[in-house]
Amino acid sequence: MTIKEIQDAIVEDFSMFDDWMDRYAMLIEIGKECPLIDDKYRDDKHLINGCQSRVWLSAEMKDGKVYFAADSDAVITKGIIYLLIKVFSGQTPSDILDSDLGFLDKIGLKEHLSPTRSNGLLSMLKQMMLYAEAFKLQEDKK
Amino acid sequence: MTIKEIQDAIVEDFSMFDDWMDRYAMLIEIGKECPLIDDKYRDDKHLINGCQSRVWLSAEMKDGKVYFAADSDAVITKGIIYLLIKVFSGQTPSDILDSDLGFLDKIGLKEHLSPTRSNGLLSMLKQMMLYAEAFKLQEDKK
Amino acid sequence: MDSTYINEIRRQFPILNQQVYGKPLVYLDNAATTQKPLCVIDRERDYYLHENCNIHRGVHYLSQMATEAYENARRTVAAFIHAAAPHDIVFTRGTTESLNLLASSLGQLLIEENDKVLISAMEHHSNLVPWQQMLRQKKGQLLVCPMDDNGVLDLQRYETLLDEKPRIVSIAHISNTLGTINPIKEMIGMAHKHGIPVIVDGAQSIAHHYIDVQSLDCDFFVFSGHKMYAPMGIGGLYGKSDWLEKMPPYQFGGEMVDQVSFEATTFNKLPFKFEAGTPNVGAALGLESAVRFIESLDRNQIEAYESALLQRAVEQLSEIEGLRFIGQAAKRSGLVSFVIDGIHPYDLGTIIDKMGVAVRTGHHCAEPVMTRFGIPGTVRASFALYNTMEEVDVFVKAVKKAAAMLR
Amino acid sequence: MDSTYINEIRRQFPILNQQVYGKPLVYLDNAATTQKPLCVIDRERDYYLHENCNIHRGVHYLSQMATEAYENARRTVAAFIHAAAPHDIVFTRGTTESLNLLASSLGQLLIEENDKVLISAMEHHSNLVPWQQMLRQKKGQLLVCPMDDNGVLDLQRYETLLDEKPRIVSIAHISNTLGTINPIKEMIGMAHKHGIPVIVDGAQSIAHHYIDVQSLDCDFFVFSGHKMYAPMGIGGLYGKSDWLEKMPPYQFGGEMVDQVSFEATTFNKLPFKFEAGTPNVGAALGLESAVRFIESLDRNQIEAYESALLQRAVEQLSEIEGLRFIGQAAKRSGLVSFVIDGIHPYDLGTIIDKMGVAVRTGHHCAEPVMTRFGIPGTVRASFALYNTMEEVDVFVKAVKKAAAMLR
Ligand SMILES: Cc1ncc(COP(=O)(O)O)c(C=O)c1O
Ligand SMILES: Cc1ncc(COP(=O)(O)O)c(C=O)c1O
Repeated sequence: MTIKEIQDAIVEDFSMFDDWMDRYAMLIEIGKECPLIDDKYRDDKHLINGCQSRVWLSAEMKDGKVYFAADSDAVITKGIIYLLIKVFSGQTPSDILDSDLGFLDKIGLKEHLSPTRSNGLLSMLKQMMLYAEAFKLQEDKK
Repeated sequence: MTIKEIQDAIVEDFSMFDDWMDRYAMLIEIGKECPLIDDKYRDDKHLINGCQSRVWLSAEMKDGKVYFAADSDAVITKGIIYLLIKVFSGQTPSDILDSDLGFLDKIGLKEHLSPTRSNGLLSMLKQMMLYAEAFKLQEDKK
Repeated sequence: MDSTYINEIRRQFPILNQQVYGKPLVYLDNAATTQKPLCVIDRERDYYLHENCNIHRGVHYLSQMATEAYENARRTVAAFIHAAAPHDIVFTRGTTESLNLLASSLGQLLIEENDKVLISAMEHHSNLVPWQQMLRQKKGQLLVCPMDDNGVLDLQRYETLLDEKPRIVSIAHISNTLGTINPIKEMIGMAHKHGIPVIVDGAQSIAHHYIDVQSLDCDFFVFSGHKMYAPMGIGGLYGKSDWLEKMPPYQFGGEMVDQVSFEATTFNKLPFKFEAGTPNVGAALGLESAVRFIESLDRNQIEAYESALLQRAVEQLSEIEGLRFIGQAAKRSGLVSFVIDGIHPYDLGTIIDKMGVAVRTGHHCAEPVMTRFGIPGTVRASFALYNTMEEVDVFVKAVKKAAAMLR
Repeated sequence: MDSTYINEIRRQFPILNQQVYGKPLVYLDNAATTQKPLCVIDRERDYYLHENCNIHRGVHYLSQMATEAYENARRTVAAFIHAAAPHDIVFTRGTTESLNLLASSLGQLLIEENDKVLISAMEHHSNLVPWQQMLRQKKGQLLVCPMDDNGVLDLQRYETLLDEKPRIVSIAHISNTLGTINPIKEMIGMAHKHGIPVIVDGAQSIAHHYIDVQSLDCDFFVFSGHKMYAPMGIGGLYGKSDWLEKMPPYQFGGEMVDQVSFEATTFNKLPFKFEAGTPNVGAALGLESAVRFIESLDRNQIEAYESALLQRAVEQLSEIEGLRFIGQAAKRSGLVSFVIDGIHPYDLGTIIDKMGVAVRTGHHCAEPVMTRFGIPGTVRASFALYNTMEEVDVFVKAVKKAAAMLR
């Protein structure tokens, strides 16, 4: 699936719920159930300090595609991380760099990516883009 | 004349004029015409720095009475100094310390004695009172 | 206390009468900043509509009037905390600036190499980092008075730490994280026996408790206007004049100088020596108005009422399974901090925000307290005189609902 | 410029529409502080009525909104002076604080023993005393670029002083006493050839002239909100990020830290590193509103109009016998300073105040300028966009009348 298709699917999943409570309940479920990162990555090297919640992120390149893993100590943050990983993991660096994050707005979660929220999510997203860019440069060199 | 009597006379002089222009004109005349202090006192030792205008003050005690001399580089300040000297010079330390400065209010000049005016007048007045107090202590000791 | 009285007060705070996400706002973030009554908001507005002017040294009417208004505000604040004289009050931007001023200026006066400063384990960063950084430069040492698991300072350790001869003691009156009311009068007395001056960080006490700096006998008392119903951008530093006289100025320029040449500068007298640059006259008048607002109330009753709010919150929260209070001193004030097993404070804060309840989550600028209790942060609800018992109920209900969702 | 346009602008400043001593107020003390338009006054009020909250790190709605509003204000100010990025703008209390921050922080970074700092002979105390005191501690030396009798800096001497390798140059864009517009772009270029960073004190220029810090290529630019139609208590420090990154923090506590323990502290990124304590959000929003107000005007026309006001004042004052202008640079802006033979500025200011005319008298916090010209002070009339030609006439008439009384 393309990034766009995955995003559309997420928006559709969430659109089943009218009110925020149900949407957050779903996010929390997602956040709780997904072991997202190997314990060996939960270290200072992979830590993004968001002051309110902490985020760990790792990335690797396989067959021209980027695979992210990430985690957080806060479950809402973790739920959003899961959505982002779902969207970006297994995509090419170029597709990641060209993508649009409008879907978070559509499901009412955009505020969590505000630079003022200090939950580490925005820094994580920036870091993901940096990885994609670095991998792209590597590719181009070959 | 007592301090009170002198003050009343000043108030009467000023009450001839209805508007501030004439009162200030009179004050300026007074300020201009009175050489108030001997040049030898116009030195740093006798200087009260008022930031906007400078004031020099000297005091001596003769026959139980205090004689002040003072001066300023600004003529309005000098005019007010003249009034104060007229009121206080030649009075006993106790009378000076007990006196009331309401007459300045009555002639519309009270604002010049505001601590915020930084023309040196208030500091001068405080200094005059300190002199009076010091002289009084001297007297009492005898 | 009569709820009509509280509702009357509440009406003076228009911001409280609004909805967020379609729910009535329940504002329980008062330790971060309080809301402002109309009289304060209007005082600042009136100043700009009719009186605004740069002050000191201006001979014209507006400048004279504004100068007098500003100096009157100083007198009002001085009287409010029972300072010996108006010039013992220096207007600053707030607690943080006051403490930085002290770390720099009192630091220059008192701290030599290897000297020590004593603070407590529950200080706000603003009463920790300035000392730490100053001491680093001077190769000195920061002493920290520990606390027990309830968030109560260990006065025996305090005594032994005083024996190490710190040159300055700086202690919060009330902890912004734990709510602990420290026994500062006693602590000041103990320090004075060793001849050590004491700074009291009154950021969390001034809006809620009667302050008499002379009876406390503290050497310095610092506070922020915005935490006592006044506008942002203004606060105070009270100091005994003996100290203030001896201390070197902190910032330079403007009214704080006496005479200036390229070779040398002499400084103005108190309090101007410490007020560099154009003062924030509008905010100082707002602060004066906030003081008058507080003084217009029955302060004993308000204190009792605020304590009842806290009491109710504590009681109701206690029912929640897995909830642990952070800070359980017998003498507490103004706020309650807690964590719930298995629930991250950020998540809890995010969910109850959606229910209209504004609390603070995180380390509350007191990371060492979090380290001490081994937690990433707390949920903190803090109260002011306009909060109602019903709001406490809404808050607790919201916490319960959120906990259910998150567990 | 059309006087209807000016009157329309003027109507937005309610304070101007008042009487003092029964005479219409003629406010010509704008270099000390400008008045505020309604939009600015109301912005701050609205903030307290609907949005007030402590910012950063709060997850709840009000805190999020206030944080965004504050950071938007930063963006607006950055765009206004053409900063490369919003984080190049640090909010301070004003020019004096910005300069103290620089003297301390840049001083720590750059000044070693015996090092030098170069300023000019026409600096405000706020751009003199902080450097002087910092250099005293570091046993360094203050270099002063002299000016001629017209109040024009001597660029040849400037060049030779640069050869003495000062580590920092700090220069007023426009003198608050003489009105001289200094050729800062040229001076910055000259300093940069020697690899020396340049600070521009823009207190007197920002309200009146188009500022592009990138085209000027200054390393720092400092200013006060209250001199550009914004509230008191807010101002700015622009710095190239390269410098700001390297500089140590100035004050400690609050949002400026990253992680804190009793042993050590790491600091937050730009611009927060330099913003200790609760920021003055309300005033920052007022500043943003003032920027929008200025941007809403036809700035070229306003500049021309303000220059015409000055021109008219200068022409008419020239007719007065014994009047001597202090500051007669070809490039001048915003204000006129003068003395009259045999008349003390204090007396003149006092008398024309009674006629409703507000000017400033004294040394204008630039005593060395007074020393240079051998005078106790000047009378200074300074203009803003809401002043009218008629006000200039009233002012000059008042001066003539007062001079007649005083002579
Ligand atoms: C105990 C304490 N000290 C200092 C501060 C810092 O106050 P401000 O941010 O107003 O400077 C606070 C505010 O959070 C506080 O609660
Ligand atoms: C050139 C100049 N620099 C600095 C200042 C100080 O500004 P503030 O008092 O707003 O800090 C002023 C204001 O008088 C000024 O005109």
